[in-house]
Amino acid sequence: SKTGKENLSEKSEQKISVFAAASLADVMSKLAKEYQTKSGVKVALNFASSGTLARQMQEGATPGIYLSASPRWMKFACQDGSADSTVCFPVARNSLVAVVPTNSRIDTLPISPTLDFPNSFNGRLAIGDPAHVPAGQYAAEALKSLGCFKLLQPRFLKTKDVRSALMVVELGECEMGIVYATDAMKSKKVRAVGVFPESLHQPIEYWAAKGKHGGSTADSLLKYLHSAEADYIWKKFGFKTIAEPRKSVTNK
Amino acid sequence: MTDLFNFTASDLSAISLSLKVAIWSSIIALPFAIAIGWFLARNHFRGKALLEGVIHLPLVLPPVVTGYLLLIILGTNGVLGKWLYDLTGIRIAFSFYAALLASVVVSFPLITRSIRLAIELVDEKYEEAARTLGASRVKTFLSITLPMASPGIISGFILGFARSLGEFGATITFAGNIEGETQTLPLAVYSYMQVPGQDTATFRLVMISVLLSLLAMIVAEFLNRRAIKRSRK
Amino acid sequence: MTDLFNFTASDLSAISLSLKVAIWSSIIALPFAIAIGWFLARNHFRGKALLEGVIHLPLVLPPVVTGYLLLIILGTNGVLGKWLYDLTGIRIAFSFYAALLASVVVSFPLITRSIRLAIELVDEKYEEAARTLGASRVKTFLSITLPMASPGIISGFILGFARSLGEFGATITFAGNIEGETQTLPLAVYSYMQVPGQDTATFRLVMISVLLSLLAMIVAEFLNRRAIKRSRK
Amino acid sequence: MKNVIEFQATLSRGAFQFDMKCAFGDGITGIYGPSGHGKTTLLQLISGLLSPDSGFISIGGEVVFDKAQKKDTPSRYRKLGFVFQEGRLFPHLSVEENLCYGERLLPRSQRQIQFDDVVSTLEIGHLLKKKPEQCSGGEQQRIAMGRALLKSPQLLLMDEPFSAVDVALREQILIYLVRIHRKYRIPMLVVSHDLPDILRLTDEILMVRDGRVEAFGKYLDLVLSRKMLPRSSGEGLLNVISLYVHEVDKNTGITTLTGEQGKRKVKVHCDACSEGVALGREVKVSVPPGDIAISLQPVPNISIQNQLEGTIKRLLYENGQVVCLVDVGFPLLVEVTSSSTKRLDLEVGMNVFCLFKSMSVRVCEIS
Amino acid sequence: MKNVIEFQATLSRGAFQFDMKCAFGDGITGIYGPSGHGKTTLLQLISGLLSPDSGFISIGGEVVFDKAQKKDTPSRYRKLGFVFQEGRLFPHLSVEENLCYGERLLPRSQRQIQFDDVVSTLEIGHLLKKKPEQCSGGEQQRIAMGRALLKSPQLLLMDEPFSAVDVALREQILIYLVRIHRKYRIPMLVVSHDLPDILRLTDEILMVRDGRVEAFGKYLDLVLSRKMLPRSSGEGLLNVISLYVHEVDKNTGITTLTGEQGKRKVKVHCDACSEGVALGREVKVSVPPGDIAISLQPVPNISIQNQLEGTIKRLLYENGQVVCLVDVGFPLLVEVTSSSTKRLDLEVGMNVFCLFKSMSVRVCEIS
Ligand SMILES: Nc1ncnc2c1ncn2[C@@H]1O[C@H](COP(=O)(O)OP(=O)(O)OP(=O)(O)O)[C@@H](O)[C@H]1O
Ligand SMILES: Nc1ncnc2c1ncn2[C@@H]1O[C@H](COP(=O)(O)OP(=O)(O)OP(=O)(O)O)[C@@H](O)[C@H]1O
Ligand SMILES: [Mg+2]
Ligand SMILES: [Mg+2]
Repeated sequence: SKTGKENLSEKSEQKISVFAAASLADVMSKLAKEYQTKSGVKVALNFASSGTLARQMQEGATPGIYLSASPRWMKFACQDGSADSTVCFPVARNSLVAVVPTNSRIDTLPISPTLDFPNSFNGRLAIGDPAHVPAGQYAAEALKSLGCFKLLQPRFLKTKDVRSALMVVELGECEMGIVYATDAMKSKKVRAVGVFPESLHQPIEYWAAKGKHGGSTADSLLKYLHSAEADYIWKKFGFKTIAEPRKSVTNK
Repeated sequence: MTDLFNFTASDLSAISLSLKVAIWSSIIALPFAIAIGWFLARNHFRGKALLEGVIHLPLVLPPVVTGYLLLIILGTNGVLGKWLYDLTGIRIAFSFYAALLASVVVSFPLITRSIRLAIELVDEKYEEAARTLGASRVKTFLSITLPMASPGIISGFILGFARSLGEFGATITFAGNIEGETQTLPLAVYSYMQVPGQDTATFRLVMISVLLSLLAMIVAEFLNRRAIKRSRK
Repeated sequence: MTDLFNFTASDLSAISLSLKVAIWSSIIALPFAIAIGWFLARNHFRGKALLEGVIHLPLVLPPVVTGYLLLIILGTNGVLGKWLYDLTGIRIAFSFYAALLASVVVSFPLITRSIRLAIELVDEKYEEAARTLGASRVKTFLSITLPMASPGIISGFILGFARSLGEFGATITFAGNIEGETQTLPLAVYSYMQVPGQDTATFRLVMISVLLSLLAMIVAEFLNRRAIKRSRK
Repeated sequence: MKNVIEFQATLSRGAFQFDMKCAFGDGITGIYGPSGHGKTTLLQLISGLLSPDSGFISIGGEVVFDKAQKKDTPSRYRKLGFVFQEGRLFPHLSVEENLCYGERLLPRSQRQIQFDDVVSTLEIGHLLKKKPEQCSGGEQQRIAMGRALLKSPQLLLMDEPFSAVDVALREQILIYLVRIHRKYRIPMLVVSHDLPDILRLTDEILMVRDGRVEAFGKYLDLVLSRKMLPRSSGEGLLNVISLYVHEVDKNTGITTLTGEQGKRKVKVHCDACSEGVALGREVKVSVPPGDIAISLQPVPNISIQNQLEGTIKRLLYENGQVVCLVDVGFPLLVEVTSSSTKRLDLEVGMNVFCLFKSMSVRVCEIS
Repeated sequence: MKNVIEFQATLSRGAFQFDMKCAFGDGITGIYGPSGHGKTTLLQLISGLLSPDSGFISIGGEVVFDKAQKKDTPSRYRKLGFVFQEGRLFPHLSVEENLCYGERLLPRSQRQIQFDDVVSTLEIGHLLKKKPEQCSGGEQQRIAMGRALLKSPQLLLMDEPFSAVDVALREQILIYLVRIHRKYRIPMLVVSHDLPDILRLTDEILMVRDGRVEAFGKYLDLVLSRKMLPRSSGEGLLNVISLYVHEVDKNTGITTLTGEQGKRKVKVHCDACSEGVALGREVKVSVPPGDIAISLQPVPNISIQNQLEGTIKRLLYENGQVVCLVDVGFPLLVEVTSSSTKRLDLEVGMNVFCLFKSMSVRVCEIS
């Protein structure tokens, strides 16, 4: 069994598992593929919601890297010890946009405190559930900053994740939704009619952390995520990049 | 642990909503399931497998997809949904009725299968006898086939009920997670689970689910024993 | 639309994995379901409802919770999982076996119910006759009860198979969404659906699910017709 | 007697080939034949539970099946009662619910047969609240018969309705069936492998063999045309005679019956109908031909009281056995061995005495 | 004859109270009684398919049930064959598989009864590949009998095994059962509502009424002790006599039988066993008492060939009917009406002639 375990660790040197938020599925797949061809290390990706991933780590899963869309779950993972709080930093940024179905009468919506946002659309507003969906939390913050949160709250269609918020707009269930710019960009059935200025909410950041048992490969992949090559891919998928690894989430 | 029984208002509404959805959806699905179950049990026709495939789809597809398909069909812009909205002004999606419908659709194959199985196991000789006594097809079905298949109906009802209690994916997609209207127990559990540190609250609701399951089984066991006795050959 | 049939390697692996999981899990669950189904059908004891409640739990609980409970029990830090790992060095969670196990657990109540129902509908008089002919309990069960209940076994198998094909929540939680290892069709669909603009790819996989469902029903219909004929009184 | 059923059908059931053509009147017809030779199949075809491969069937003048016209009236419109060989009681209904099942589907005006009558004749009153599976085999059979009767059918098909019923009760049911038949003129087809049972109900016999009609007609004609001769002694033959009650002796319990007025009077002593039968009443009695002896002169000092004088009309030889048809005012079949025939030099036209014990005379029907 | 079964049990089934105590030997015992009076229940208790409320049961010296000791051996260890009233063939197995079901569970050394034998006697060879539901009622019954026989049981329980079997076949099966019994000494309990059928198998009768033993013993003893007298003529009584073949007349087909050597010789003419029976062979024949007439002197010129002289030993009066026991070298029961008794002044000790036609004599058993 001793040799067995050695084999296992040997193997784990050529293979790294990455737990990534499902909303990063396409970009991370691309990044992983590139990294794999570059380094020869096989990247096994596990996409699920940030919360599910954090719980899986808590229950003994040992990925090399944990990529969360939610600072909250990153914090949870770090406190739990399943993510290395010393090697934990944002890797990409996103922004919020207001989207409408392609055929909507709304053309553009210059989002600013002067805009009468609630009256600019009919029916419900699709946002991720602010109770647990990060995009929803940012949206709520932004709406608070705009001073129309209270007014709009009864009109929220709170969805289980930001992807669903986009979906209901795509299907015309809601005339308006607040989603990530990256998602809006990819959907052919919606138009982004306005961008929420970053000043209205906390910065929207995706965090990456090294797993509890992440080895040198994890470090190498984390580094890769900040490389120029990676930056190109991030941007291609609509994300904004972050130049330097920054502070740990736990210090935040 | 003391707050294990500290139900919040939203917990309570989730519990009652869950029960309401589960009971109603089983009741609504039952007559359709009986009709289709009988049809499948007693008729052989070309394309039967096709019909069955369609009926089993909600089982084969991930519930979220089922919910998505429902939304496409019955959403405000959906084929049927648009027509319904134009006609009556009613929007089904993201309402209590959506939760109900999602439950019905998802539990339907289970109920149908049970009933069909039980009907298949009813000896047609009794139906023949009823017919020589002057009973119409409908009368024969109601007075002979159905009572003799009653264990299957109960079994189907239980399966449907239980499945409804646990229904999550289709509901959250088609009906949304609206507290007091569509937030059933599984959706409430989900909401709790999405936030770190709410383990107690989650556990509380899971325990409620477990208790409901036990309760349903006790009732089912009681009914079933009677049905088996009654249908015994 | 041309790329509707452009399966990527990961799509193909999801399809084959799904089939593998569904077939194996139905096969694995079957003997247990038969044993428990028989036990529930032919025995009345105190606490029967309790046992039933436990069996139906995976139906009543949202699959994600089921998956989470599996993780708690069988994860590397889990009660059983730790023990197993210390003993054998095997980790179940996040492996193919986890996907299998999740499927088994989730489809188990469906299979059991069907089989139980069919066994309940087998007239005990035939078993009595077998016993006067010298057959042991086991022999009677294997040669009389089981063949006469075969439509229920097939029905259960189909339900289990279909449920496994559609299983999502427990699998993603307990087995993870790892391409080529645990990423079954529903998980692949989920991954596609998480990213906007992948409608064609999503649709492609959903169609595959639909086709699989149809295929399963064709096979089932064929088997069932034979079984019904054979068990007919 | 008009034909209630006209029947011509073929059917193949695996290796078994069914092919019959016959017409039944509005009386009672007995269907007799060995096991597995198509008796049940015939009833199933008439009732519509099976469809012929070819042919046509009409009931009461109405065509219910015609292959050529693609007509096939469902069972439930054929207005018949079917007593199944295997009972087929509804297991989930109580005995009472079983009994009333067909009756309740009838308009009240068409309910001719009384519930209480049926229940008391069949002696199933104590079972009404039970489930069929809690009843004994014979009880189930009686319930099945009651269920078919209570439907007040316009045609009654009975498949071995007495096989599990004990002799005493059978007697009672036979008499009841004849009464029902008389009262409501319900045509009946009765399958039985017990010829005496059939003959006590009717003398119209359909003999079935290998899916075909072996013989069909009046019992006596069948015997005389040698279409029906016993294959073993004791099986098969029975004299059924209509007589009138002439005198009832309360002391000895012996009833004296006479032949039809206008014809030569004969006396038959019988001891089975002492239940105070009105004088002059018509009674149907049976005497097995094997129970009758032939003597050349009257015999004194013997326990045989019936000694009817008559003339031998026919002598039928079969397997070393002889059946004599003797006219004693009515035709009487007598079985004798061929050695006796030789010994007594029996010949057609001879004057002989037919001896039979009064105990051999059984009443089958009191009108 | 040792007791194979000792039985004492009570059971209440709803309103029905079962309470019997009896012991059966290693012969064949007939169980006779009206419908719904506990015959099937008795067999079920013996077989272990029902458990008594109290009492004990032993089979072959081994206690299989004892309430006091809480012993209740399961059916499958009781080594018996059960022919159910309703057949209970396994619907999913072919006829052949049904037949072999019990046989296959036996070690080869314990398989005494030959498959081919059973199949040919029961005439079910053409059904082997069929499913039970594709067989007619009588065919199913024969298959059920075959299935129980092929288990080579050490005790055979048969519940109305002939109810759907036609007369000719029944004869054949009865003879086969006796042969099986002789050869393997399998004790048999046979329920039937047809006393002649039972009597052709055995003279050991258990009469059941209302869940109780009404009478139990040798048939003749029961009749003489008035425990079994017919309630209606034709039902019930039968003389069964063991005789030896004395002469077979090929021309007339008549066999002459004599009584036991050493005793007074009697001749009985009978015509049913012309199949070349060896001289001197023992034969069991039956004569219904109702078929016998009593005469004070021999009667010439009559078709009745058997005229046995004897002495009246007993006169039993019942409902205006008299049963005479006449010793003609063997005991012979004769039914006469009370009016004939008076007319002939019959008395115990009188010398009389018992007249019966050779056709009334039926062979039940050739050893
Ligand atoms: N499962 C049961 N539950 C309650 N009562 C029953 C049950 N089975 C039979 N009985 C009753 O017990 C009595 C005896 O039944 P059993 O079957 O022994 O009669 P049987 O003598 O075999 O009659 P048959 O000749 O009609 O078959 C009947 O009155 C019947 O109604
Ligand atoms: N469902 C069936 N499929 C194939 N053959 C059948 C089916 N039912 C009956 N048969 C065959 O048809 C023939 C006639 O059967 P039927 O039931 O009419 O006989 P029966 O005269 O009623 O006999 P019994 O007196 O034994 O009830 C038999 O040889 C039987 O094996
Ligand atoms: Mg038949
Ligand atoms: Mg019985």
